[in-house]
Amino acid sequence: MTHSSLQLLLLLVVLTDFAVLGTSRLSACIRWIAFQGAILGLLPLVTEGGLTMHVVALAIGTVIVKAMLLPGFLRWAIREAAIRREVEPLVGYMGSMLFGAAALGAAFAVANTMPASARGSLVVPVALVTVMIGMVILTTRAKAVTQVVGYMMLENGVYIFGLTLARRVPFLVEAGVLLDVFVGVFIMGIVVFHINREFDSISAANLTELRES
Amino acid sequence: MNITPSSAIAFILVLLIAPAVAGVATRTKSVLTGRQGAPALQLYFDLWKLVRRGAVFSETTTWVFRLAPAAMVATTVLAATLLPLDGRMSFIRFSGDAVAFAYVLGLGRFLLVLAALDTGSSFEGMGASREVTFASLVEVGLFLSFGTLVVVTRELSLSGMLGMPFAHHWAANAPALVMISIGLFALLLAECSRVPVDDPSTHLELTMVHEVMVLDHSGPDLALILYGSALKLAVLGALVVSVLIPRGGLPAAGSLAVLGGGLLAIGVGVGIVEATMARLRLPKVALYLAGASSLALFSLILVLWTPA
Amino acid sequence: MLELLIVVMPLAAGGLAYVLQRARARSALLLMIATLHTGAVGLLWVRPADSALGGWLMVDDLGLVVLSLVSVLFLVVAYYAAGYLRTQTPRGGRAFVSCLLAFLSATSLVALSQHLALLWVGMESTTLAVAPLIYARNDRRSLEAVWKYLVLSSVGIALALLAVFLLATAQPVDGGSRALLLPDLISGASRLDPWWLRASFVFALVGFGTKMGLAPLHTWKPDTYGEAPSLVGGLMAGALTSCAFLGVARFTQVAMAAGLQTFVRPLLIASGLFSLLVAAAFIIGQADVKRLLAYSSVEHMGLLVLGLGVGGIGTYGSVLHLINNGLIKGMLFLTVGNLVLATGTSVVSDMHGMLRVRPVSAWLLLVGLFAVTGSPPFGLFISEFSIISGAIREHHPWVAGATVLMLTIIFAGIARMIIDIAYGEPTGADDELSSGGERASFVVGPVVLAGIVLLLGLYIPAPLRAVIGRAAASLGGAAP
Amino acid sequence: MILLFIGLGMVVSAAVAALVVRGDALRDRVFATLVVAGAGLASVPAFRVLGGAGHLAARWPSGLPGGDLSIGIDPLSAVFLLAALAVGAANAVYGAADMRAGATARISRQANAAYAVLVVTLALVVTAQSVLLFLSAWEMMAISSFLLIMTDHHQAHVRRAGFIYLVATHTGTLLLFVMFAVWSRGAADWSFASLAAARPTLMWGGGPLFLLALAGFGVKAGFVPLHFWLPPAHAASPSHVSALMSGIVIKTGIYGILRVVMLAGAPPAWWAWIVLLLGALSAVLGVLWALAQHDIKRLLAYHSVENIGIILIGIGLGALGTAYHHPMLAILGYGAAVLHTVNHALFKSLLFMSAGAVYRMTSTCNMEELGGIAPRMPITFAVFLVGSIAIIGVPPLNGFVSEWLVFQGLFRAGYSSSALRIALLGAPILALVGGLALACFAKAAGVVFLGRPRSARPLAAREVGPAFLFPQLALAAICVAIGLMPAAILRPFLFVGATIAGEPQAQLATAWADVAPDAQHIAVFATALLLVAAVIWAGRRLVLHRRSVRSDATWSSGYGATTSRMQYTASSFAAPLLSVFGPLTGVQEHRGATVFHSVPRDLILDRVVAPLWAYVRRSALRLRPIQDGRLHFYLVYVVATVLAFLTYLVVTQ
Repeated sequence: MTHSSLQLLLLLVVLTDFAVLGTSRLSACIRWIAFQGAILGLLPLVTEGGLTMHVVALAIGTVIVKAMLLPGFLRWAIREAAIRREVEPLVGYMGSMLFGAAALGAAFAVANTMPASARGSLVVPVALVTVMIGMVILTTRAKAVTQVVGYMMLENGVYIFGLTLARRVPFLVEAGVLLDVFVGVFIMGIVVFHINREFDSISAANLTELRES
Repeated sequence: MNITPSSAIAFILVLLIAPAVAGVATRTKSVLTGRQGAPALQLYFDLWKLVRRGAVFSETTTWVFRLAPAAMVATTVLAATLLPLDGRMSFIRFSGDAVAFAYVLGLGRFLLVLAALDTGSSFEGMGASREVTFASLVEVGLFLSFGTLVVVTRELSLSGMLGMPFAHHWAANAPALVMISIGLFALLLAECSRVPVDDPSTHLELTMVHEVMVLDHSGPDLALILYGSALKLAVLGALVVSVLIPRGGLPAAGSLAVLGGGLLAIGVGVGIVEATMARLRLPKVALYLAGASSLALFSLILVLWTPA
Repeated sequence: MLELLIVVMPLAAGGLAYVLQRARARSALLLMIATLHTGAVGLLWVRPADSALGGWLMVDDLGLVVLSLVSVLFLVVAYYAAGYLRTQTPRGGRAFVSCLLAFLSATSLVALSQHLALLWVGMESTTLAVAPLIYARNDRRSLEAVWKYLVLSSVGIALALLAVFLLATAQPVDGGSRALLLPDLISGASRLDPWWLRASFVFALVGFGTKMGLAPLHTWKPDTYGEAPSLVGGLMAGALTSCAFLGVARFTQVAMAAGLQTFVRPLLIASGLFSLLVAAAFIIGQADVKRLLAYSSVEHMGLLVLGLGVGGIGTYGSVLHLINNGLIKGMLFLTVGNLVLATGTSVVSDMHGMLRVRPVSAWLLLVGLFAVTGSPPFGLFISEFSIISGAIREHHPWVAGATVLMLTIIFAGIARMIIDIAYGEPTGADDELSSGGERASFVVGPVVLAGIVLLLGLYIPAPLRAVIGRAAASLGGAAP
Repeated sequence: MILLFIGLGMVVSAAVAALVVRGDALRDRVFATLVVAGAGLASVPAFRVLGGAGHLAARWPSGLPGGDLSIGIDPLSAVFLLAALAVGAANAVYGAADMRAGATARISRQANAAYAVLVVTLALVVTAQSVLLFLSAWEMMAISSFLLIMTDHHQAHVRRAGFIYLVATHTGTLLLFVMFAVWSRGAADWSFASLAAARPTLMWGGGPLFLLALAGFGVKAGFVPLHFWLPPAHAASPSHVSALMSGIVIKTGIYGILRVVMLAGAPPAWWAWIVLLLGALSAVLGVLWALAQHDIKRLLAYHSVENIGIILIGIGLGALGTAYHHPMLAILGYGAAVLHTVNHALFKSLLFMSAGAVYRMTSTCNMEELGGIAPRMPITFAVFLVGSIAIIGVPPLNGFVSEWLVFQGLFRAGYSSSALRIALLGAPILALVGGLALACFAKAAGVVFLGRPRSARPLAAREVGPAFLFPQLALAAICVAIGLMPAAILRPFLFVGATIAGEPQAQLATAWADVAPDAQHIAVFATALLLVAAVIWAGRRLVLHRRSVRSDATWSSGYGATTSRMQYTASSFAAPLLSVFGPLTGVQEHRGATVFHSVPRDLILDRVVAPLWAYVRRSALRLRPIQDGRLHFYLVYVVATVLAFLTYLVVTQ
């Protein structure tokens, strides 16, 4: 049962990836990424090996950080900096969807070269897809906030991979990872906030003063 | 220093008849062009006259101007000491003395050119510039000829090349040696500023080379210069004679006779050229010298490709 | 326990510095901690290695090299900063000092951690500690710089994390070897799954390569170094990049131990050469001296991985180059910092004739020119020469040829700029500047660093030689 | 050996003294004394080695890769060391005076210090016996001479010259990196001894090695086409620096080539031919380009290119000798090369010094503005004349001796029975060079010193002080001495030649037996020349004594109102010769109704190097858009890299 539910959750993750990719409203983006964070929180519970203290703590921590704190913080940034609500893609939604599809294909292509032992599990391909779609969002969205969202998704992708190793990697490490991600996004938020104050438009595409003329 | 009676006599002979050689040249020319002309010994009289004259020096000139004529004669004399004038042995002999022969003449030229620039006159500057131009091209042909002689005789000193056994080499390499003899004669005409490179008898400064260069010298200095150039003609003539007529086999007296006769013949030859040819335009001179050098080059390649 | 102290002490001090009110006190604290840190690291050299946190923190040869480099560099920079903070107050000084100390702690953690995930945590922390330092001036340019730096290095570091996890996956599930602990990884290298290992190495190279600034992942470098205060630039180019290189080196150690040479070396050589190429292309006709230094840093990062890639004595040279490059980069940034303070700009067209305006710094800049371009008798000459001869000995003559070509172009570019800065007539604005008057605290640091680099070019003490040799051996190289 | 270190130590202390001692006069005196004394001390071991004291050596254990740093003096080092110390000391005295006359105290202090360092590094370069020490000394030499070139850095052309020099020399150094890297592959460590032992491991008979050596050291030696940095650098730097650079610094390139030949053994024949060709090429082109110059220092600089060519011909002959098993030729060739190196060091420094004296007095190097200096600076003119006669290689001075030795080699090659004989074709080329050099120095000495002043500048000229003159007179004396008694100095040079060629003592003995009498006769010849000239001069004096001697204006064919502008200029003097060689000379002529002037161009620098650099620059600028400031693109690069590496991962499965 755990295995099938794991697969189910992973599929949900992929769906959220595409949801973020497809939505045009910033708040919706953040909601989806929060949702994804929640799913990530559930993941360790359904991996083999049953419930240990370690796993539970990890799940709780993940949900708190990824599903509550960070999205909430981003909302705060949006509200405070009075950021307009559109995502402002540099590439159209259709285009980014296509990129996503390509990423999906690429992920499975790479996963197919995996050693037989790891085949069948969706973990690797889903992680890769999430990483790549995170990249797509980072590279195709104009707004700094959206790029933060993209970074979070990329981070989630990596994290999915980590969660499958929950028992190998001691808790301290996960804690460190979570903390780092949290602080990182926090600082990014601060900067986003400042950017908006300095350049009265949040579009990262305007940040091109430093260049080789 | 190895001075034998014959070499000493030959040396003195050359020093003495040098002016005559130049005289013979002018004489021949005037005869062939059907003019009265000066006697063959005219140059002796001129020298004697000049030596008794006083001198005028330009204010701009320095000691270089006064030193040059003496130095020029000295260098030419030294060049003579390197040639086996009696067909046997020179006063000073060492391997590679051919280099010294060419370069010591160069020293004399160098000082003479400086003397010309010393006067600060555009005419003499012009003459000097032309002199060095032609001279530097002459060097090439000269050394090509020396190279040929080295390869032919497998000797490194002039005495060795042109001395005793030279006759044997003639048998093997006649064509090459004939060619360099002609080449050397052509170079002689240039080096001694004769027609077709220069015309000593012209009176238009703009067309002169050597004469215009020494325009400012007077009295004894002019005498030295006139004698020096005559001596140069004789010395180079002696070189041509030695290449053309190997005298190793002859007894000393005979070889001296040949030398004297040969020198006069050279004078005649120069005269004939002056009578029959016109002076070349300056741009053409380079071609003329290139032709003379290429003769020597051909002969060198010839002997290089047919090892002795 | 010493290891733990080395990591924790600066962190605690950083916290303390944030609450200290008087600027003098903060500077004093900074200096004191830096000195203590260097002392502690010195102890590591004489005292037999033990471990802390169950082997997670342990000093090995490579780590010791990096740690000593970081410590010495930080000490000099701290001394410089003490003088610097007397005139300037970046971010009011408080956060500045705290972040500096946090940075020291994070880099020490990277250098000491034997657990790769812990190394990753340290690496990410360096990013976070440095970000506020870059943002010392609250203006658009520094804001843009810090934003680009944050996004790019976060992405990079995320990929590095992926690499760490992949490596963990490569370890066999049945116990025996502890997860992600370097000694176990190396000893049990034969039992690692090659596929995961390759994948993890690829992502590690991209991830840590971004932090190092290998082309084409270097794009944040000129902006960051150009905007950050010079001493921060010095720390980043000298210490931070070295730590990032340590990250790549750790994964290389494992890969080499697992016998993946044929897979790893071409990647390293290729990225090294490409970095050299890009650096050369952007150094020619560069208009801003700080950006020039940034590209020079790209060049040296390229040389580092190149040496790693060719192997043999090249790897030895690479480890040696790690030290030399770190020191000389610090020296150059501090020197340029003086000139920038004098002229108020880092654009060459406005800073001619510095020999008149700031003689000492200008002479130091000339020294730096020859040192950083690997001219004898400076240390970088030895290391670059080792790398080139390594390339030739390991049968990569064309790599050597390309490297030399790039080095020539780079030399021409750097020389052109530094000649323009040092020589000639000062541009109008500089004439008001007090000629000469340079405070000792601004020149002692560069002089010391230049001195060390010069010394390393003439004499390498035996213990250092031994450590470098062993480190190179652990990276699949050989001591000459 | 210890004397060497003490002497060099004294020179170093001279550098310190130049920086710290207060009081200009005192400082200069201390500086000059220390350098001269140090040079004197350091030269003692060199003399002992040339006297046959065997090889002196010392080592220093440094933890650097490649083993100890070792230093030593063998005959080859000894000769170059002596030349460096002699010329270095002479120029130190001259330079201190010159800088004091012409530069601010601060500039001259730094310049003197850098100069002393340069002398020390020169000594180290020629005595280093291990790779790292050699390269370090090599680069420090380059750097200190760079600093000296930049002495007048407020002038743009000086900065340009310094930049070109710096890049050129560093490129050479990098080539040397590669060369030593290639060489040390099979070697135990990086000491010269081990490199010599690694001889058999060289691939392709050491061909690549020799080519790299030729290229790397060639940049420093400055033969065509690697000479392009040389004329601007010499024109830009202070006179005594030009003198030392032209005299010694560029000769270290020759030293390097000879050292490689000595360590790596007999070079392949094709390499020898290449060297011979390069030598002939740079000899001819060098002197042609010199003829085209009107800046006296540039003219002298191009003559260095010419003389380097002559030296290369010597080296080529030596290499041919070893390649074709003709020991006599090998010894003669290398001996001639080394001897000409030393001779050129002597008279070229001499010429630069006297030219510098003229510059100091007239503050111009443009020959078109000079003239009429001789009456105003008689001694300077005299030494310049000595230098000129020496450099054009005519008897009775030292230049003739070394050129004669080169000709010896060419002739002897000529009548050997192998393909070697083709080398004889070098003789006429060398003769042509001699003729052109004669023309060139007739122009230099004549236009600068003689005739009437061509501008107001020479009018101010007065004879310079003893500190300027003594060094020149000393060098001039050595030139005359070598010229008049070659027998005394030829043997050690043949000894060096034999060492380089690796020929046994027996061969040296036979060679010496062959050359010694000739040397005697040259001495006789030179003396006789002077005697005859003296006699004729005396006779002339005697005659003129009793005659009336007037002085008057120069005779100008009846035209009275001549002016100094009517004189032949440098341009017009060289015009006929240059017109013979056409475009090869790279001059651009400007003919006008009232003026004829020609502008020289350096074919290599202006037609090859500069365009090449411009092209590299352009193509580099084309890459700028990569860094256009847009974060999204930067992220795309990251993605691209990941994908590229993943593809690599997949395909290498």
